[in-house]
Amino acid sequence: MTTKNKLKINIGPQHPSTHGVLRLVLELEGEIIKSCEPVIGYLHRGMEKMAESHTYLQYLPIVDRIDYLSGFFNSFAYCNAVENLTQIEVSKRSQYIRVLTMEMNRLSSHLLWLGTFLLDMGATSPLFYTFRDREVILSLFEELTGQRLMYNYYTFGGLRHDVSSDWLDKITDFVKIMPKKIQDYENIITNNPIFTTRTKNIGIMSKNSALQYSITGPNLRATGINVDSRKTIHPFACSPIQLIYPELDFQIPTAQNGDSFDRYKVRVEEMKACLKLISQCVDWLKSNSGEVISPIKQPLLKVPEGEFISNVEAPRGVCSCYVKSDGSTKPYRVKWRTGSFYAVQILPKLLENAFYPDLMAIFGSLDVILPEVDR
Amino acid sequence: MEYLYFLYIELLHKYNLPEFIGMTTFPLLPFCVVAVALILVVLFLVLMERKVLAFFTQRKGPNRVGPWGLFQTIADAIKLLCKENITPTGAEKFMFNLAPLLAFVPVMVIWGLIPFSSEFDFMSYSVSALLFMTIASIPILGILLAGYASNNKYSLIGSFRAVAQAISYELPLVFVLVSVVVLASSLNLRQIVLAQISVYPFCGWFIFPAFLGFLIFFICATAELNRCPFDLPEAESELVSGYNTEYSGMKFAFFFLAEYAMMFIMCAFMATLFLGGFLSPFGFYLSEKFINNTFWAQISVYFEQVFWLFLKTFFLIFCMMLVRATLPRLKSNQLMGFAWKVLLPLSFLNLFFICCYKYFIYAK
Amino acid sequence: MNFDVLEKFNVEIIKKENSFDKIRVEASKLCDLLNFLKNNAEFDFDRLNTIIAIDLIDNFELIYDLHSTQIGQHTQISIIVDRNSPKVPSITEIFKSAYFDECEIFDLFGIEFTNNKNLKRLFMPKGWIGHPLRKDYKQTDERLSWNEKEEVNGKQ
Amino acid sequence: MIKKSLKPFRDIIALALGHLTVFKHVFKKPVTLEYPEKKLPLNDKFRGEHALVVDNEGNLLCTACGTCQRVCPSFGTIEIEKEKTEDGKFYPKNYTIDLSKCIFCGNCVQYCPFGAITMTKEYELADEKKSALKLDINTLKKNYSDSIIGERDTSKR
Repeated sequence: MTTKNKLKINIGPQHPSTHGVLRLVLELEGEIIKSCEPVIGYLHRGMEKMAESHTYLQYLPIVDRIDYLSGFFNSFAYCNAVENLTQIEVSKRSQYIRVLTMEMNRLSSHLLWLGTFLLDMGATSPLFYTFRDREVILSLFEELTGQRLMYNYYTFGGLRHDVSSDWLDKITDFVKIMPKKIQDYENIITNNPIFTTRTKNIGIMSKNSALQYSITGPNLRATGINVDSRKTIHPFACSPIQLIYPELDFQIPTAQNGDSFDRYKVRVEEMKACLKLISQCVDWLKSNSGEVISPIKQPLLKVPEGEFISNVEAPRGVCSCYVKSDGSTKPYRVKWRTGSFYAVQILPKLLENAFYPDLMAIFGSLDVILPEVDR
Repeated sequence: MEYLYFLYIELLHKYNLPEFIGMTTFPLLPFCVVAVALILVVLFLVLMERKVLAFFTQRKGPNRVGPWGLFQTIADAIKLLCKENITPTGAEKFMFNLAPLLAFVPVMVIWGLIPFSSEFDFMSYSVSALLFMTIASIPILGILLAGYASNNKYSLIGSFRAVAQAISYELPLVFVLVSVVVLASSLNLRQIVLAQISVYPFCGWFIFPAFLGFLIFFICATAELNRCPFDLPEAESELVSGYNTEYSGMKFAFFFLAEYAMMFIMCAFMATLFLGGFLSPFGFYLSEKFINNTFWAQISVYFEQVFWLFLKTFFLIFCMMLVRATLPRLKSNQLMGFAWKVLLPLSFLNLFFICCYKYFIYAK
Repeated sequence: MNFDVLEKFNVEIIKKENSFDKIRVEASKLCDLLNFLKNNAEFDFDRLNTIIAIDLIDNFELIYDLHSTQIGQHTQISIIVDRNSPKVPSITEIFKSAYFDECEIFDLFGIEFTNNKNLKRLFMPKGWIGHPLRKDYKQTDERLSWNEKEEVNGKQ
Repeated sequence: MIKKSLKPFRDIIALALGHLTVFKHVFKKPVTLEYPEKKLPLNDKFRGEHALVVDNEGNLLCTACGTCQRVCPSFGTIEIEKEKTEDGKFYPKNYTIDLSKCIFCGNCVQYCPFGAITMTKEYELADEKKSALKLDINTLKKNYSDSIIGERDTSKR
């Protein structure tokens, strides 16, 4: 105890609701949180230092592990940066497959978030339903890439191998049944009075503070700012390589208040938008063919001198990968910018004078994942 | 009862045992029966909860130990028994060890108050409904003690919550009980059940005049039992495990046992008050119809009454499990507000309505 | 993007591609420049994406990656920091998100941010010796030698 | 005003809908996979334990060129002892893969210029001893022949 009437309490690093090894030092006055200090670094693996001792290709599989729930996004950010530095063209078909897998990955990541968020709030069943559906996606990924989480599917300039038409058919089936499942989650949760009173007007993030704290992704969109790097002119990167997002028809869901409920709502709507994108990609892939295998065959890639930063709209906000090359086979410096890192930073502000149970409603809705914070 | 006592003394005489042994041990026998029955019921209940929750979430539930996992809880109990009993260094030793007993023993006692059939209830007093409520609120002391003695902040917060919750939900609970007492004109639980007999099958049950009361009672009972959505004292995502964070082994098993036993007893109490207790829903007993021998028919009626009570109880428990599977947890201030602002006025309304009903319709 | 207005800050334009630029400025003028870029309606850089630190052997480079949400522009502002006395003005007053970034850079590069009140190690433990992301970093801490000892014991 | 007074009813309907939705799942088939008895079907791309490809005459395709070592992200996983035959061809005298270091990325398979290494569908790799996780050349050969037959003797390790 530091001061009178205040209870100092340590949440974590091992705690059921911190989704990993985040440590929060709280000062409670009764059940009201007076101050909060996040302590991170328990999962620091030195991803950036590791890059300096690995060649470009060796570093590629490791990248998936930065955010293990959405490995494709990290892979893409890194591949995109290296492709831009070396000026490799990526064929349209492989771009489409990349978008397809990335959107499916976003869906699976949001499903896991939904389950664990509701588990934190005390609802047990939705966890199992979301995991059941996520399992379908993971099985599809396993069929495509060979593993369920650490895909290592993208290579510089393309993909490891093409998708089969069987696989595309399976996705079509999946897309057909998924809206019903999402409707089920919404039936259980969205209008539930306990859930709404626990999340509405809790953890309100204003537009200004969201930008001040560099919040991105669904958390930012819940405050009413319609920003998505998928929709800007050069999606994901300021590069000559154009992605195919402009060709696709999709809406970016936004909300107004920026509270926990809006963050929930935005993510659920985003799941529906993902399904739309997936079915469009599948349609394109079924009617068009092309080469996906990378033109680069040699394992030792020499990247010309230069620097590049590529931005991806990952499920947890913008994921940027900065690569600086000095012309050798190893990157000179790689820097990762991830969404959760900044979401942790805004926690003390959101938690000020909140009730202790609100901690779960706020922290859960921010969708923080710790390997991404610590890297 | 006297007949049973007579039989017991006869049995002792056969083995040449003096009568005073019979006099002293006979009152203990029902308690032994109760204790064994309770533990068996709890073992089954834990399995049932796991199975039912599994069915709600498209899983299979425990199915490794024994057929359909029937012995799973027994295996768990053995595991808990074999575990080391740890008392943390910073804990108040005496109180730390006392707390599980304080939570467990009252539960064993009130189990005897439930009328299982029209003849056998182990303890029958003219004020047994009141007694039930009184003893049922003792385990909360055990929880408070556990939280205080553990020297753990999570436990402390958990036990504070438990006490606050118990106090605020006790009030609507008692007011609904009063309305039932008004309907039955008795505080004796057996009399309350017998007052629910009517000409038409199951129409006399108190759930029909006091449906609102039943809902309030169900909610408050869920809160009293610290079950989801009112499981704040042991909210896993907030307080790790609440008041029993520091407990392990057999001491934890006591808390666990008390929790599930209390759940069964609360549901049985609810069935007694609102769903006609041991009464058959058909208006007649099946054994009366199918067994011709009058003596055996009478005996089997008692067992059938126990069966009906258990059936109703398990139905209520199933409802509680469904609630647990669906709802998210409430927030502490929301919980208080709900009790004082919604449930208490509603229970007054219920009481007022019941009094009018009793005065204008039922009495005539 | 039009950089003519920035002349009073003595900016040096390093790279100019479509909606992606890199400019260099002196460390002392960094805060003024960022303030100007943030509040000027023409630029409207309202979000600091990240701060990137690079060890250039002779000195450090810090890159401030700015985004504007409304206009959709990106820019990078780079400053050069002397290796022997790495001190940079903190920008937490302008962008609050910079706090963690600055702590991270202090932790991994040893660059000090003046007037950042609560500068601390973010990833590494409190008593860690050295700054790991420097190119000349070598693990010299004797307290960590248990790691190797154990390996020797394991082999026996 | 009307909207506000209707709120309790809407709440009750929402709660009932939620309970019904959960209750609905009782009648659905369980999705549990009883793991040790039943296993998910794996496809050919699965990245499990490694194997060295042996051709029809029983010779290894591997020429000990070391590409797999160079693309492996985890240092020291693959160790090759290079040897020269009498007719001037290189072959691996010993080839060890340390499974405790391997991250199963599949780079070695992808970038092998001779297609000499593959990954089997074997994924139950836990063992009591750390030394058992070091696969030498004979185990890797055996893995390949086992993976062709499709069944494996798990008791050997």
